Amino acid sequence: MKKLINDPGKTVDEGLAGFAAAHPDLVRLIVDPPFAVVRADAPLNGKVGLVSGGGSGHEPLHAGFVGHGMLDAAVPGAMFTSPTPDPILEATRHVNAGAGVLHIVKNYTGDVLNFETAAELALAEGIEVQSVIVDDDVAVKDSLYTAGRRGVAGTMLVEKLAGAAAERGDSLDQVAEVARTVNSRVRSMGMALAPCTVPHAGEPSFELGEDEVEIGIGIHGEPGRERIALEPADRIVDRLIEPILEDLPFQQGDRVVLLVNGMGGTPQSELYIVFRRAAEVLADRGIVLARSLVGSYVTSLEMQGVSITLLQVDDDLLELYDAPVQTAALRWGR
Amino acid sequence: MKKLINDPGKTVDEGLAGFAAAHPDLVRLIVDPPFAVVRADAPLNGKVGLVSGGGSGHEPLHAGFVGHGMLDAAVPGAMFTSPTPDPILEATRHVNAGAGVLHIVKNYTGDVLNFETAAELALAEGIEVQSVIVDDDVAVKDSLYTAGRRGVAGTMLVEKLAGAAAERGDSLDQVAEVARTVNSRVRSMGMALAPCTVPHAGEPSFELGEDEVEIGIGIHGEPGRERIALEPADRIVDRLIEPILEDLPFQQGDRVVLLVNGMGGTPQSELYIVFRRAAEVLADRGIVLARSLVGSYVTSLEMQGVSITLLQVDDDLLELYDAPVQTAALRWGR
Amino acid sequence: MGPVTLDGAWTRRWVEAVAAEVSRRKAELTALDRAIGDADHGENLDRGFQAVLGKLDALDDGATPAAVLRLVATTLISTVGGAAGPLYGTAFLKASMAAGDRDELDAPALVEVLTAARDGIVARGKAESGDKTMVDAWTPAVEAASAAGDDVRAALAAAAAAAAEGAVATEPLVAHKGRASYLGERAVGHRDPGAESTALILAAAAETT
Amino acid sequence: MGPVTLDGAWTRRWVEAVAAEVSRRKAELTALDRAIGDADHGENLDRGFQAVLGKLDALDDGATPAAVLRLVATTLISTVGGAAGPLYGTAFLKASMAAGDRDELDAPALVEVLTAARDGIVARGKAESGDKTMVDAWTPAVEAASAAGDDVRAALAAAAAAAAEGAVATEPLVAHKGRASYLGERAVGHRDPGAESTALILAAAAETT
Ligand SMILES: Nc1ncnc2c1ncn2[C@@H]1O[C@H](COP(=O)(O)OP(=O)(O)O)[C@@H](O)[C@H]1O
Ligand SMILES: Nc1ncnc2c1ncn2[C@@H]1O[C@H](COP(=O)(O)OP(=O)(O)O)[C@@H](O)[C@H]1O
Ligand SMILES: [Mg+2]
Ligand SMILES: [Mg+2]
Ligand SMILES: [Mg+2]
Ligand SMILES: [Mg+2]
Repeated sequence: MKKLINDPGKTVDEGLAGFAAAHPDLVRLIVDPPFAVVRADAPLNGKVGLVSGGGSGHEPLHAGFVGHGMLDAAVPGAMFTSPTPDPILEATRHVNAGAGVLHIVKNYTGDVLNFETAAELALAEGIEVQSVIVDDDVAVKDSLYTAGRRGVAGTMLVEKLAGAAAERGDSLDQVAEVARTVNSRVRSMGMALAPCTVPHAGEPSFELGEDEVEIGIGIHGEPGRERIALEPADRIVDRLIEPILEDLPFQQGDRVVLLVNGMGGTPQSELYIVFRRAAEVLADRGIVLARSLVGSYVTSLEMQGVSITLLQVDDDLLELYDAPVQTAALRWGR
Repeated sequence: MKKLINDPGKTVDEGLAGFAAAHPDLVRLIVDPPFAVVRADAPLNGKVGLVSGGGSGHEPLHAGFVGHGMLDAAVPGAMFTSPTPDPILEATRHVNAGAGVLHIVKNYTGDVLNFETAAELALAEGIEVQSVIVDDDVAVKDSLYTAGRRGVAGTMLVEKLAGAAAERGDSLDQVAEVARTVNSRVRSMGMALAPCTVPHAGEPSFELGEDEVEIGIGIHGEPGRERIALEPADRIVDRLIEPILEDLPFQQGDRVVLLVNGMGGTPQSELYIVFRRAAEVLADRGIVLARSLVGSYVTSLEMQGVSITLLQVDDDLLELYDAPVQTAALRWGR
Repeated sequence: MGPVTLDGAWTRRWVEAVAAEVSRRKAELTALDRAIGDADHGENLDRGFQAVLGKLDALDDGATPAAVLRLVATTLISTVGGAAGPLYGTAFLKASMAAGDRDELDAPALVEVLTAARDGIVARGKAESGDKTMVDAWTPAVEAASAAGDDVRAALAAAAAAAAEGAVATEPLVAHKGRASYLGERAVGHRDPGAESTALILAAAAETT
Repeated sequence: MGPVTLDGAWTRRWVEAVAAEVSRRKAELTALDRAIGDADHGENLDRGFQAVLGKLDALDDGATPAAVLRLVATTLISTVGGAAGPLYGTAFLKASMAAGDRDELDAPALVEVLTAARDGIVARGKAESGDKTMVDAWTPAVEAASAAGDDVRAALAAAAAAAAEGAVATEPLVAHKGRASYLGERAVGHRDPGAESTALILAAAAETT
């Protein structure tokens, strides 16, 4: 394991300290209890507060999305481990400006349970909290026989659009409604060429043969849906996008935001090769590419791989997508 | 070699096709002769045109920096191979709006020679061209006995500030002067934990033992200054930043832009761990952190590693740094 | 071995033994989680129980079993995170509530406490028996303890043995809860890490004198 | 072997032979470049000479040596890129200019052509002998050809042998130009890829009948 770290047990803390030092205009760090990243100007009078969080190792998610037009606070847990209720509660207090707080929670047992506890504690203090669970990953069957779909790259679109709604002054109910609407219209699927290594574990989360790739990978280094022999990028894109298209389903004439997301260790040129094919498939189906986003936004440390996300949009959602955002990892319009 | 590609010989073309498809609002692709990426609204009447380029594999450099406030065109060569004069000339023609064109050239023999030829051909057509060579890499001794310092991550700062100067209406002489000033005040040094693999080569550019790192790496997978045993991140940062500080030299009271740049396969959390230490060293020296930039901007495919860049700024340069920029990879202020 | 009294001091020794065992077997638990989860279970529990160790000293010498259990609960909740943090946290919290103000636990009280812990996990995590989770170690343990009669030592031994068997018995299962459920058939052949840590916790109880 | 006439047809056969050899030894050239450069020299030249092959057909049957050399020059310039593209491009361009309108090259003309090529490379790249570049193959080749007397075949053979030796002789050197110069002492022990490709080009000339 070769990493640019000091003490494997301190990677999260030191990374956050660096993040806060690099972006004092955007965020401040709450270190007691460790850790939450809060928007520098929070709480904003009358504005609904948006809190998300989850295991670390998915950067820039979530801290990179704290700022104007997106999150008010991000609560990072240990590497790939959801945070405990204490910092979630503390972040909730910090961003509560009287208009209530929305928790955006990726659908993992740990995240759901810890946010649930924090929300109960916040309610007990008189803070109005609503929670939205994001579960966009079509790789997992959503049935009684699983923990349900995971929240993956679609989470950043939920955060972006709900953040824009909060920024324009929507009420907690309205912001939560936007978040739920986005979640209901967003679908993702990912794959990995090579695993990542969690610092404290010291060895890769899974093994892949020289010619194998993992289809339907999660973002926690957990194994995916199936392991297949390496194929050309276009063929892999087809394997990812077909289940996405079928699921909603996305149909001719639909307008979509296409997000091609790198898992952390994938060169940008490969992301654009993937984008090219995905856009081609959409064009073939008569689906309209309304907006494009390509980058490593929801990652698994240095994992090599990619995920594809489609969000079906109408004029309202597009307006929220286009609204100004000013965060460390996503910025436009100001 | 596992990559998200189709044909190893087509990675550059397909990546560019994807890039153009993702950013039609920012750029268009000139495909004959292949390839140049040109600002969608070029040529802009009366504005100096900025052209840069070089071997592919360093994305988002340069195509990701084409747009308002930065480059007017980027000319990508084959993987890690500088482009030939034809597309450079073609790009120069496309962005010439009567105010002349600036070539921003990283200091590699191939880049210098090919841009030189293109500039001569452009001059012969009556296009006024000036060239600025960027050579910010302190890992290489600048002497009669080397090809001179390489142009590395500092290049993006030259492009940003010169781009802002061009956008505000500076003349060719003035824009070139800004570029030269930035180059004279910017210094970088990088390192690698793990090499990258050029698609057509099929094997890593160099070998590193399980506990070795390469200090003073270039961005073309060429070996660096020395190979040492892996050390804690803070110690590695010290090894990179000391030669940078001594070189200019940077002194107490100086204001700087600190760029921590990932080489492509490095997780963002590690970049921020590096940033944390670099900021600490600056604070210890009484050097003022005026602006921070952290991300994978000047890369070597999926190489794991980092580079540190310092730019000494005054009010003028800071104004140029802060000026609005709207490109695929760098965006603020609009 | 002599007769055991499950008083506050015993509870504390047990918790210390758990912390020591988790520390010793951290890598093993994480390896189980690597196979069908996300490779952090040992790390998570170790972080939690080390924190518990750090707080035990602050407890009164005469603390009741419930007080010790409550300290474990709140500490796990605030330090473990992930799925195991709230689940074990709830288990110890409900156990503490079931222990009430008793100074020591006899066999029927132990069964009440174990039952409350298991019910707490089920209430939070909604897993059923056979879903390949820690519940598959807890439920056989509760049943074995109830069937063991009035000897609290025998009840502990029975619970530990049943939990160990329950953990092994998760191996052939497909998971329906937690991360392993994403794997479908690919989870078959691997032991559930949470069931194994439950077996560890109850084995430590049986061995604590 | 019979007497060779270095006419346009010969020039064309030579260029075809170079293309074939570069293709065959592409990986080897790239491996040399991997050691002290950026692992693309074989790839770069192959791209260029394949492009040349594609354009040769368009040439007149009666094309002079200069016409063939000019075609090689412009094609390499517009397809190779990197350092080798402009350097070899200039070499072939200057060679073509030196060949002038001759229908065939005798020994003195060959020496003029080789000298012009070498001088072109030096003018563009500013490398001196001993800088560990392709110049270290070209310069001995030019000298050996001049010393070989009036037999054009002997001149070619001498040039090829000297270039090959020159390439080998780059191995102990520290580089002062090109990417290898970044390496300092670490370049010692490795052959310069451009010197090796020059040896290849001249060997192909000696073998072309
Ligand atoms: N819904 C659930 N009910 C009961 N136990 C569960 C549930 N989900 C997960 N678990 C248990 O939690 C264990 C995983 O814990 P841990 O690895 O610490 O958390 P995470 O899965 O968040 O990384 C699993 O092995 C399983 O025994
Ligand atoms: N300044 C120079 N003068 C002469 N030859 C040079 C010079 N710089 C580089 N070369 C030659 O070019 C070769 C490298 O070519 P190539 O790998 O194709 O280009 P690049 O270095 O741009 O990747 C070197 O091996 C060397 O022989
Ligand atoms: Mg976890
Ligand atoms: Mg090259
Ligand atoms: Mg786990
Ligand atoms: Mg090379």
